[in-house]
Amino acid sequence: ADMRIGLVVKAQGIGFFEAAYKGAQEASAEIEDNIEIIYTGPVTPTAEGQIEIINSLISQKVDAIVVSANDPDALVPILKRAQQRGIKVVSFDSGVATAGRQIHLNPSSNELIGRMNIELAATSLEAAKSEKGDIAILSASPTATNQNIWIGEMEKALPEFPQLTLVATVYGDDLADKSYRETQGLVKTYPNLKVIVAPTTVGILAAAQAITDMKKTGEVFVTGLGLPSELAGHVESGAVNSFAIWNPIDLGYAATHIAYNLIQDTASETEVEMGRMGVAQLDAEGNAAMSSPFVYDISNVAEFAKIF
Amino acid sequence: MKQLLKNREAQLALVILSLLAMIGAIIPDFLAISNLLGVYTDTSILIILALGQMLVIITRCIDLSIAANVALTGMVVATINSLYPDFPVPVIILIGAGFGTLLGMLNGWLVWKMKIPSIVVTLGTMAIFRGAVFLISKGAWINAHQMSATFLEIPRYVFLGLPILGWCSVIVIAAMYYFTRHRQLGRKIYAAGNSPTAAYYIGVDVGKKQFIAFTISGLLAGIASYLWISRYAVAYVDIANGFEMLVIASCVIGGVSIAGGTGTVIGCVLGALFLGIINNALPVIGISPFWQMAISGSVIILAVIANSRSERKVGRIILRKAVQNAS
Amino acid sequence: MSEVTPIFSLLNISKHFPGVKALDKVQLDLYPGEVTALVGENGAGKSTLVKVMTGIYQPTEGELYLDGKPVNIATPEDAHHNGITAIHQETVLFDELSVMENIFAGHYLQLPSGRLDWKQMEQETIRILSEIEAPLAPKKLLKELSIGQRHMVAIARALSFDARVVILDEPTAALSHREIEEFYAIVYRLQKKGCAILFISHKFDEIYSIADRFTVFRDGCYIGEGKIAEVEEKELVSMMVGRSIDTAFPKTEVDIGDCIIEVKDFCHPTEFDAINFKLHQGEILGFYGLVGAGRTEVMQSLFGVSNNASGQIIVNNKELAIKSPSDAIKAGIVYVPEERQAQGTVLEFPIYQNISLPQLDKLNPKGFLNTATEYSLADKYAKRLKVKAPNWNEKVENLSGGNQQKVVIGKWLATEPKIIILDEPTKGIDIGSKAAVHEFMSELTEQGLAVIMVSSELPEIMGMADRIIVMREGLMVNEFERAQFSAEQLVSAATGMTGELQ
Amino acid sequence: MEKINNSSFETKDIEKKSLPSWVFSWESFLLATTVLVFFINCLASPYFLDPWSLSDATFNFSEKAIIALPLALVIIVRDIDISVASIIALSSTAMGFTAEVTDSLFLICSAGMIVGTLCGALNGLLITRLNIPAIVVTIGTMSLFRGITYILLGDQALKNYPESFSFFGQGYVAPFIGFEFASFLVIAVLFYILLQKTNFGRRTYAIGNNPTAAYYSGINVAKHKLIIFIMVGFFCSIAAIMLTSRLGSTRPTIALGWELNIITMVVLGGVSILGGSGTIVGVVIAVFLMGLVNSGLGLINVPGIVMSIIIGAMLICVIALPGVFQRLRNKVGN
Ligand SMILES: Nc1ncnc2c1ncn2[C@@H]1O[C@H](COP(=O)(O)OP(=O)(O)OP(=O)(O)O)[C@@H](O)[C@H]1O
Ligand SMILES: Nc1ncnc2c1ncn2[C@@H]1O[C@H](COP(=O)(O)OP(=O)(O)OP(=O)(O)O)[C@@H](O)[C@H]1O
Ligand SMILES: [Mg+2]
Ligand SMILES: [Mg+2]
Repeated sequence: ADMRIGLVVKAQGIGFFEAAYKGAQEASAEIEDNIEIIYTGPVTPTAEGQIEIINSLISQKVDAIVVSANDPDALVPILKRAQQRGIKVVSFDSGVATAGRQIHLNPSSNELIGRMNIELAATSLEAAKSEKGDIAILSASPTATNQNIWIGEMEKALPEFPQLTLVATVYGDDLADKSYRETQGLVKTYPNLKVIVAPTTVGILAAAQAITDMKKTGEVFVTGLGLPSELAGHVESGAVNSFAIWNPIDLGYAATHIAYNLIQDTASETEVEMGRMGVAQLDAEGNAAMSSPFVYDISNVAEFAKIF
Repeated sequence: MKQLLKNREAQLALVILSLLAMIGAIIPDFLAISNLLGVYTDTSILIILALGQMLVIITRCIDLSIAANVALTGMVVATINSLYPDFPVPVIILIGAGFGTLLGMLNGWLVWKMKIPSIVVTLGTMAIFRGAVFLISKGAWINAHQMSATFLEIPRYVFLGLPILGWCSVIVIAAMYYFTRHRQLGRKIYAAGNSPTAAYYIGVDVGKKQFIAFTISGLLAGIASYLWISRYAVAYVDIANGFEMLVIASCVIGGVSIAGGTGTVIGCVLGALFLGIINNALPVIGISPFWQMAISGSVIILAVIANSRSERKVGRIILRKAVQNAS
Repeated sequence: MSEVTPIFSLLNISKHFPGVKALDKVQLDLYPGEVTALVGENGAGKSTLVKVMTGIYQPTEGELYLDGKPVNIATPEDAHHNGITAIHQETVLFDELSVMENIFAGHYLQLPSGRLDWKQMEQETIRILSEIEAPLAPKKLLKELSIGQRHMVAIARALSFDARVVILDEPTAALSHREIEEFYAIVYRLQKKGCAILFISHKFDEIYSIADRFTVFRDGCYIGEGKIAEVEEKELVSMMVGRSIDTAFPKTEVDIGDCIIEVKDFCHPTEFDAINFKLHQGEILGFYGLVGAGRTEVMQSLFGVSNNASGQIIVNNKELAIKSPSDAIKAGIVYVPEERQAQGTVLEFPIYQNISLPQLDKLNPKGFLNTATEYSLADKYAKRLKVKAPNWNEKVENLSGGNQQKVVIGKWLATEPKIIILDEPTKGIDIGSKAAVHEFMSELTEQGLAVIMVSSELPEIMGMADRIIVMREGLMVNEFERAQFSAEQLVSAATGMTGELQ
Repeated sequence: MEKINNSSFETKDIEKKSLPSWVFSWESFLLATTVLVFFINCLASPYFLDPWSLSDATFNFSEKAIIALPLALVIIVRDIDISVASIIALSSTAMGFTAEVTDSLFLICSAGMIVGTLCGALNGLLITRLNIPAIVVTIGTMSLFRGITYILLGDQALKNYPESFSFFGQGYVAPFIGFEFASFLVIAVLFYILLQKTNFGRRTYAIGNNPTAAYYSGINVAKHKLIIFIMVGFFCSIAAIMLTSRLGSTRPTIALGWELNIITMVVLGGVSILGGSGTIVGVVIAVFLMGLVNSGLGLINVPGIVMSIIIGAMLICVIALPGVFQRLRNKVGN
């Protein structure tokens, strides 16, 4: 049968989502039914922009919507309407509140991501040859769901790492210039700052650039979640010691499979099949986790930079 | 001394000094020369754009598309560099300056020849320029690793303690100062904005002066675009989004009257520095980032209230005793 | 006339504006070393011709000759290059620029590098200003100067050109007596240098004291020319107006009634001081003075337009605080402004909407427009004033100046005021409309209204007023009863030849 | 001279009789464009002519359109207000906090309306009392108002709205007619009456055409402008109620960047940025035109930014056209 799935991302042009789109296409090619993927997203990462797009997808009577939300709550009413019109809704990466979707696919468990970021910070601290040091978090916009959850998880994991002191959380709004300036501010304000954790691909890049420009490489390290292709240079220059990311291609791929299964009504209350990514377990609220993030450093970044 | 205090630039400079003193009282390190130079460098792009905007505002126009021009020209520059990494960077910079100028000329031409109010023109071109960035880039970002090392290095190269980026703005300030004070064309731009009728009577083509102001604003935006892209090492659709408001605010704080005809290079630079210092200092003094916007908003409002007080129309002076008092 | 050849001559010049022929095949010759006076009533087209000569307007048809050779003056710059300079009637200067720059704007002095030579300009400014005995600081901003000083800057500007043809469009209007003497000396020097001078003025004493020749325009047409020495004032006047002037003022004798408004010690920080007068029912009180004497400011303060004046305004024995025009209108005071188009009318509105504008609330108490009542109100007053228009739906911008003025007056009469202030009511309107306005003023006094008339035209004010207050530099300098009116006394009071009123 | 005047009147009359003037009016030109876009949409997407699709599309512009109406008045009196989106944010925040403590729709909405109106009043007071150009004042208050929401909310969202609150942004008053859209239509009619049929409207045009003459005619220009700015603030809060209800939550970024969209609607509707002219009918048609272009392009999944190119180009062309025609006519005339 012919099917159409709308893939709504936070904003156009972000490398991470472009890769996820690749994964979605891979899935659609693999599935026997003819699936058309409509890849779309607003230009600026706003909820209002996504709502307009979802509105038009509803009008086009797509079969499923796969969305990474700019705001977990603001999208709920419109996605509820989509569901009322018989459209399946899956959120991935950055989730929508339970009422707005059937399944949310976390790239990994949030707890794991939070902990991993702190572990990365600890590794970077070693690289800075310090016993103890301050760390700061550079987030995306204050409304980004996943960011806030991960920051919460990081704070939970922190007590296990007494050598790290969290001194500040700042917001770069996923804008390169704002993130850059915030990084400068952090470095100037906290002389003992050793690590900046940026669990956002835009933020980590801008922060690494700012550290390089301030000639602080080797003193302050940037880590967090980023794409190998974008960070390869900074790993080589030493602004970034190591960082992590899950494979966005896999993420898009898995989300598409989940959407397909929902359309086919082949997902149960407790588990859903994700093609080559195996079977995901669903918790009571419909959350699924894909796999654990993968850590990149000087030893492997060049190799993966060619892929995503 | 009294005369000096009447001068708006002197007042603003005084405000900036006391602002610095206040910040210094909390964070003494902020006043370190190296840090101040850093703040200056960080404000350089704002200064360059504000000077372009100032010329436009002097001719009674406004350029809302200035940030979109930066984004579009920046994307062109970055695309050339990423596709042809061996292409000499100075040529790329020239192309950027030229391209920005063309965009400015387009605005100016629509204002001059089509007689459309500048706010409408630039509201339209703002959307068009940004859309064009999307069309060129197909929405994709161009990241640091796609740019050549020289491309990224030039503005960062430190010369006499100040990066080239900072020097660029120094040169632009000097050039604009010379242009607005010592060139015929510059003075005619003031005349055209101060009184279009009188300017017409002395043979100044007001529309053409507006065209020239937009052209220069475009040129400066073109230069700023390269600086922006290489500084932040990334090019994407949303670059400098909303920056036009900051640019206009710098002019307004610097005493450039929206009604046209007045405003000086020094005032405008001070206005930009004022915002630059605030933006740099807030994170440093540990004021929550959530306060930044409200503080800049209040500062803008206070500045225009102060300006409006000092600018209050003197009215005509007919009485002899009033003439004597005034002089 | 054939022994000297003109430097600059204009032939068959016409200039048409939409709906107006401002100039219709006029001619003019200017001779080296001679002053030619151009005379004509308001609106005769004198200033329009000046603009044609200086490249501001392009003539609809006609030729210009410089030294006998045809020239094309397409822009003000062309005029500069051809050595033609003008002091325009409206002071066209830049408020925010310095005195020195106002003088040199458009023809800056440059160093060979193209850099402006401010030093040289400053020296030149000092030189020119001292020549005309106006010691102003070159770097002072124009907005800090008084009206008279601004005129001196305009004169200095004209002198800063190395010009062969100097055009002076009513340059003395705002000058004091002493400054006028100084001005004569300047003209004399220019004449000695061999400049051809065009002098436009409404003051015959000036014309007779400095002009050699004259040219007369009437309603945009060339009427005649000749040598000043060979013509009498009466002849000139009849050429100008095309009729004898004594019949022009239809003043009717009205019994002067009770005092309706009294103004006591009316002061303004910068514009006027110690204004005191009383006005009675049925009376026309004239305010005379030079342009810039501050009469308009007094009237505007009285009407509440600018509210930083102090003093007492007593209307019908009650002291009023007038803070805005709407207060004044409520008190029965209305003001027909001097700047008809800028302040008097909404040009884009039809006639009837202009007339109903001040009293919309009275006409439509519920807040909803009722076009029929508005239209009938407009009909009543527009008919009474004989406004010439196809109907009252016509936009005011399509009317001639005189008819626009009638609309403004009609608008105010419709509010049934007690006191009407007319500021230069006949400035720039044609003869027919002028007479209608004068007749109407008489009619108003008969109905018991009190009229204040500000006018710079001597015949008009002497013809219409019952009493004249003369103002100079923001002060009342003299007051004359109708029986005492004499042109000499009025002029000398206005220009400061007599002592001030104690 | 009188003769010339009279004859020019006659020719004008003939012109007027030969073709009714509304044929050449801005509104009919816009209407024709709108109809054209409607048909293009029908051809471009099979999903367009579907009652749900049309109905859903109205939600995308109704809130903005409600602000465009009073903003038209602001622009007619030669001012501008670019703080509108920030007023929405602040007003929405006020509602969010009220909703934390009460479930009363009346209290929640009143809180929003009071804050919105106060914001408008602040703008109006700064502009009229201190005589500062509106564009400068509202650039400042744009940051100030939104800045306050950032201070109050930080990274938090307010989402404790009662279930019934969702009606304003998601409810329907009749089949396919959303509450938002219906409100827009009603408010548009009210503004049409206000601007075209009342003393207030007449004064608005008078001020826009010649503020000095209006003042000299006894109109309290400052008070009039103040009222208009207060109206803008009030209707921003109405839009804020709808948007908040539609989103079900309040964030500091709510309605970010809307101001230029709304100004574009007004200008496209034929309201001259120089003041004095423009009608509500024009603005309403422009709203529909922009709505149609957006929904049509949305249905064929053209990215939003390409739409903005089209809207931007349309804005310039459409404003330039009358002038170009005028010049062509003059050339032919000569
Ligand atoms: N730009 C214009 N558009 C339309 N009509 C104009 C324009 N300029 C002048 N006129 C008209 O041309 C006529 C001549 O005006 P002009 O200013 O030349 O008179 P003037 O002789 O200088 O009068 P005054 O003594 O009052 O200065 C007037 O009827 C005036 O209304
Ligand atoms: N703010 C101003 N700056 C410079 N010139 C002005 C200003 N206001 C008016 N003028 C000019 O000054 C001249 C005289 O002004 P105004 O008419 O107000 O004076 P007045 O004393 O009322 O004289 P009159 O009524 O005889 O014209 C006019 O030519 C006018 O254009
Ligand atoms: Mg004249
Ligand atoms: Mg006057």
